[in-house]
Amino acid sequence: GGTVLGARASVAAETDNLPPNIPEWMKAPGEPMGSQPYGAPSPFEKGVVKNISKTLKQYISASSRTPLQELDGIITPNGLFYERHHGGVPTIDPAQHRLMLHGLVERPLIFTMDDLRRFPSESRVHFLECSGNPGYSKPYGKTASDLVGLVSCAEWTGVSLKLVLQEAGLKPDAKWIVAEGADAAALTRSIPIEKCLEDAMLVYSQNGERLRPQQGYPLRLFLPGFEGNMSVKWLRRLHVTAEPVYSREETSKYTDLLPDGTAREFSFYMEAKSIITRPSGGQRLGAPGFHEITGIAWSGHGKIARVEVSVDEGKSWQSAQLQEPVLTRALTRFRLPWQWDGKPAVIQSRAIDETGYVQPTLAELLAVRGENYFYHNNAIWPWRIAADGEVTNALA
Amino acid sequence: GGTVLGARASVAAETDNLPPNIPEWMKAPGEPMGSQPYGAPSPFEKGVVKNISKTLKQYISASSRTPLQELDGIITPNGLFYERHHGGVPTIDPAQHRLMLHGLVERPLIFTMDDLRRFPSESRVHFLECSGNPGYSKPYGKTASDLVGLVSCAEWTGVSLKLVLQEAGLKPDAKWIVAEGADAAALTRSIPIEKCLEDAMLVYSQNGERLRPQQGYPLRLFLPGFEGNMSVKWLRRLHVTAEPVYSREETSKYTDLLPDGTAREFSFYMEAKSIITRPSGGQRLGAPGFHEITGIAWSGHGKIARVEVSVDEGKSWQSAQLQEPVLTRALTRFRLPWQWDGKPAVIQSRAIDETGYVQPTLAELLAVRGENYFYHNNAIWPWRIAADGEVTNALA
Amino acid sequence: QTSYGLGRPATAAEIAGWNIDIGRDGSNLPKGSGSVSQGREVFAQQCASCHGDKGEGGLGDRLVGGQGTIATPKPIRTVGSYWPYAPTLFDYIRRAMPQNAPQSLSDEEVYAVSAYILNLNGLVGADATLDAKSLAAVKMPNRDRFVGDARPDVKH
Amino acid sequence: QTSYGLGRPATAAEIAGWNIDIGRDGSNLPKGSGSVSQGREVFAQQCASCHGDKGEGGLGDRLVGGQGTIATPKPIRTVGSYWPYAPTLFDYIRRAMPQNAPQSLSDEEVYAVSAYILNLNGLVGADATLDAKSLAAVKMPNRDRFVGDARPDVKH
Ligand code: HEC
Ligand code: HEC
Ligand SMILES: [Ca+2]
Ligand SMILES: [Ca+2]
Ligand SMILES: [Ca+2]
Ligand SMILES: [Ca+2]
Ligand SMILES: [Ca+2]
Ligand SMILES: [Ca+2]
Ligand SMILES: [Co+2]
Ligand SMILES: [Co+2]
Repeated sequence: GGTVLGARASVAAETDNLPPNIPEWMKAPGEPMGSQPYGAPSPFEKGVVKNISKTLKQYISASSRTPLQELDGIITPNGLFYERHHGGVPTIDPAQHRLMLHGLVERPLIFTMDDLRRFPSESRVHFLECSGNPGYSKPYGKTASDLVGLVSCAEWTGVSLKLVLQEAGLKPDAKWIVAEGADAAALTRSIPIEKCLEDAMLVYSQNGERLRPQQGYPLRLFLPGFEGNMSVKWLRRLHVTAEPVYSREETSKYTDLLPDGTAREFSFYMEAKSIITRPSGGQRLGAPGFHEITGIAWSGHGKIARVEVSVDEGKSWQSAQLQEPVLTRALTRFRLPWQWDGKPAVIQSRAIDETGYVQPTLAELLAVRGENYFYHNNAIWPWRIAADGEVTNALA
Repeated sequence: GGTVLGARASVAAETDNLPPNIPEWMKAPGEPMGSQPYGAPSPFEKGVVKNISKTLKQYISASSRTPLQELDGIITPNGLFYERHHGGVPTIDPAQHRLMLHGLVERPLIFTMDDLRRFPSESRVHFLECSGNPGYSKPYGKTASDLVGLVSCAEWTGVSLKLVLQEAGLKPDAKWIVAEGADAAALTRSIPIEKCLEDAMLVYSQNGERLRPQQGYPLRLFLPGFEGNMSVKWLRRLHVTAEPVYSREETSKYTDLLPDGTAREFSFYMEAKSIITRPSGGQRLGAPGFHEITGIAWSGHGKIARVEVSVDEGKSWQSAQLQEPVLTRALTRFRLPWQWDGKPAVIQSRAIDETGYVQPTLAELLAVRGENYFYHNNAIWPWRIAADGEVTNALA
Repeated sequence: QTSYGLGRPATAAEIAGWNIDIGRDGSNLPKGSGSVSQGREVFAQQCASCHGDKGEGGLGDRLVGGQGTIATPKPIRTVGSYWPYAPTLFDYIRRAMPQNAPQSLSDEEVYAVSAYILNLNGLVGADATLDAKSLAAVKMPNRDRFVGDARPDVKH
Repeated sequence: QTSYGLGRPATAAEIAGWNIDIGRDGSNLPKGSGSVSQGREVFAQQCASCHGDKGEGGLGDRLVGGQGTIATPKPIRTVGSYWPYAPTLFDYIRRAMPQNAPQSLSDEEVYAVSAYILNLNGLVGADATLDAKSLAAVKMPNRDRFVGDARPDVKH
């Protein structure tokens, strides 16, 4: 009795809001203006949150992923930016935060946040990607986020590191800068001086507002195109040196182990990559007919020149449309109109960047790197579409 | 006794985190990864919220302003996007939301949100500005937000309205489209068909994620460069007609009253405008020396071609640097390096857009429009800097 | 002209239920009618709390008076002094008023309260009853004072 | 070369307090020393809960063993099998460990626990005491196995 009535009531409620009826949300005033002094998404979007594994051994040195398959465009909203911390997220009072610049400089300096904000500023849209996005061995993720959700993109504002270095005066033998975070890991990475003088930034804002604590509030280093952990968050110290410090993060951790037992060190750049986010794993095509294929592409080496999409298991490829403006070292949204005939299909995308580099297949990468390499996996990732419309990871 | 001790303790606490001491946030792990499945700003930024008047008669038909002077770059984070509603913010179940397209079309249609998301999509960065930003009569606001905080900018994703209209087939006498919101005001505006076929969009996402309820979740119209109220939120109906509907919002409300008693109707475009956001009213220059002057410029008629800044009460003007990429009908960040000599100064900016239009002074606007015009005030707004560094509205 | 095959046909009944647009000429005004005296009652019960007993304004807009002020330095914009078309009154009240319960009035009540507001402004008599035709026939004093957008209006 | 006049000089004492970087050659290692047996105690009290009694791993990384596995399909990367430089151990433990209370150990304790971990890996004797010089002198088995970044490594 109860269940059937309940079901009926709910059907009635749904019809009530459809034409020709007046939807209930037109019959009474909505929430007053300003009821959220800082806004939040609709309650109907409460499932769109960071992709956080529930089974990690610990959450202090850990990562969460952006729900890429839920997002449009190229900007990642700050609330859904991916996270990777090595000592948790510190709560830093910006008034008590300092940046120390020392080592091979004429004038060692200490800056307050106010000092740093007084320098000439610049804003640039760049992606940030974790080096291990994803690994090389099974099990592979089910969704686009499971696979490559350790990438996000934002408009960053800060001061050119070059300007700040000029303030201190580099000595001739300055070849590296060791950057250190003010977190519980005091995370430490060495950056080649060329990058520091090219396009490195000291960033205090992200998508207009101040950095989120998870992204390094009040100050982070930002190295466009480099693996994410090098853009040291909660930046407190820049140590100008003649050689790298060989910290644990650049020896034990972020090195790339080859099958012969040698390991690549100081592997900085994130190479060109793309992923179809719709249709993608975990989604379902409701019916045959028109479906847009869309996704994101990016390259640490500059602009995306082309994205090619295959809908026939890699037999043939078509150029997708790139959303303007195509920005350097930023996500680029690509799209291809597609008529799905209702038959099983495998779809995939591959990015080509302005250097001419072509995104490789997983097999090609594995052949050179083996399964223990772990970082810098930029493989093409195909999705399988079943006759009933279900989309799954074609390599899983 | 107590007060003095308290003061001492607080001094000690501050020194504790400064070099050579180890800051307290390095001595214990921070918040675990994922403690915010959807992130929020630092508690130290809790003052950076929408600018909401506390003294309005009612908050159902009302507006809040973006805190422009706190922001960097051109993207407004969704949580700080300005609000303007005429019937409050409805809570709409996207599964029960429908868009009806009828009138002078071959095939009247009803779309679900799923239908609309299946169309080819596009993403574009555009500003949105309320027509009354600000009014023409005193008292004028103290801060940049008080003055012109009814403007924000985001990356919008949706489907070209033109595509959806083609699906229904326009009849030859289709000259206007009446758009209606599913809010308690059933807000209604008429849009000329040229705009609908040029660059109008049906938008479902903003800065990557789905629209916020305050910006029209789950669906809004978006008319780049037009006054904000025409980009009807919570869009439920598009009525293709031969002439405008002359709704209350386009007769009683959003018309521009001239001194001779005539009133301009259907005044759509937001003309070129700019504002210095730093230094700006309510801020204070701590000391003479280098200070970057920065702000935002925008035009409903296309790209910003140039922004000129004066630091001598309008006697001379210099071209500011424009942050690339300069996008059409989007905020454009401008910057000018400046050495403040510590003497009183008046600084101001004026925007020139790609049509050659030059942002006017308030006096020029008042001479033509009078104080009762209310909407479309795009005046140059000068800031006065006192010898002690205090910045105030030079026209207030 | 591509067809994506998206959406479904809207039925006449669905359109009729949702299409609440009234043209300035009164097109699409529904059947029914309402009198000034009925409107006085509706207004007292459902409108006066926000707009004042005589439409003099409060939490909601002033609805009455201001004729002759529009070209002065202190214009008072009301239904009577500023609005160009009477059918818009029906359109707006039906879709948006009373603000606490929009679309709750019957068509008769909307006619009635429109008639009452027009009467308060001296635009219809105290014994008037308005329907689609007579509402559309009300000539609003400010009708001819609207002009096109002349911007850019500041030249350099 | 413009000067913005921003920032203030950092004093030698300030730099000394904050500069906790240890070079791979042991440069900037502090005074003091610690023995394997002292390290065993520190480890038992402050590290074993996460890294296991004998450094076999748990909530924290495995720290011991794996020598000879690095070039196999199942490499076990530990301080003993993978790390190229012993001074990095001091650097990392002092800045980041114990994870629940970083920078809480004295320099002596860091030397001691580093000695203990190296001893568990068979890289120093059970009676070793390490200081700046002797820690820098420890030769790590995997030292010469690191190479440069050879990417792009897939050619088309
Ligand atoms: C709970 C408060 C409230 C009630 C009750 C209310 N109103 Fe309103 N009314 C308002 C507000 C507030 C506005 C202005 C809305 C806006 O500008 O978006 C308004 C606007 C109006 C306007 C437009 C005025 C103009 O010049 O543009 C008319 C006409 C109107 N109301 C008529 C009515 C009628 C008729 C009723 C009763 C059937 C009614 N109102 C009940 C608050 C109310
Ligand atoms: C509360 C848990 C915890 C405690 C206590 C702890 N550790 Fe750790 N340790 C970890 C975790 C987790 C990691 C991995 C951190 C990462 O990868 O960012 C780690 C990493 C390490 C590493 C790096 C291993 C590698 O191969 O890269 C060393 C060395 C280490 N710990 C030593 C110690 C010592 C010495 C102590 C005690 C003084 C200690 N740890 C106490 C959790 C702990
Ligand atoms: Ca209902
Ligand atoms: Ca299936
Ligand atoms: Ca303290
Ligand atoms: Ca003063
Ligand atoms: Ca009014
Ligand atoms: Ca390990
Ligand atoms: Co790397
Ligand atoms: Co206008």
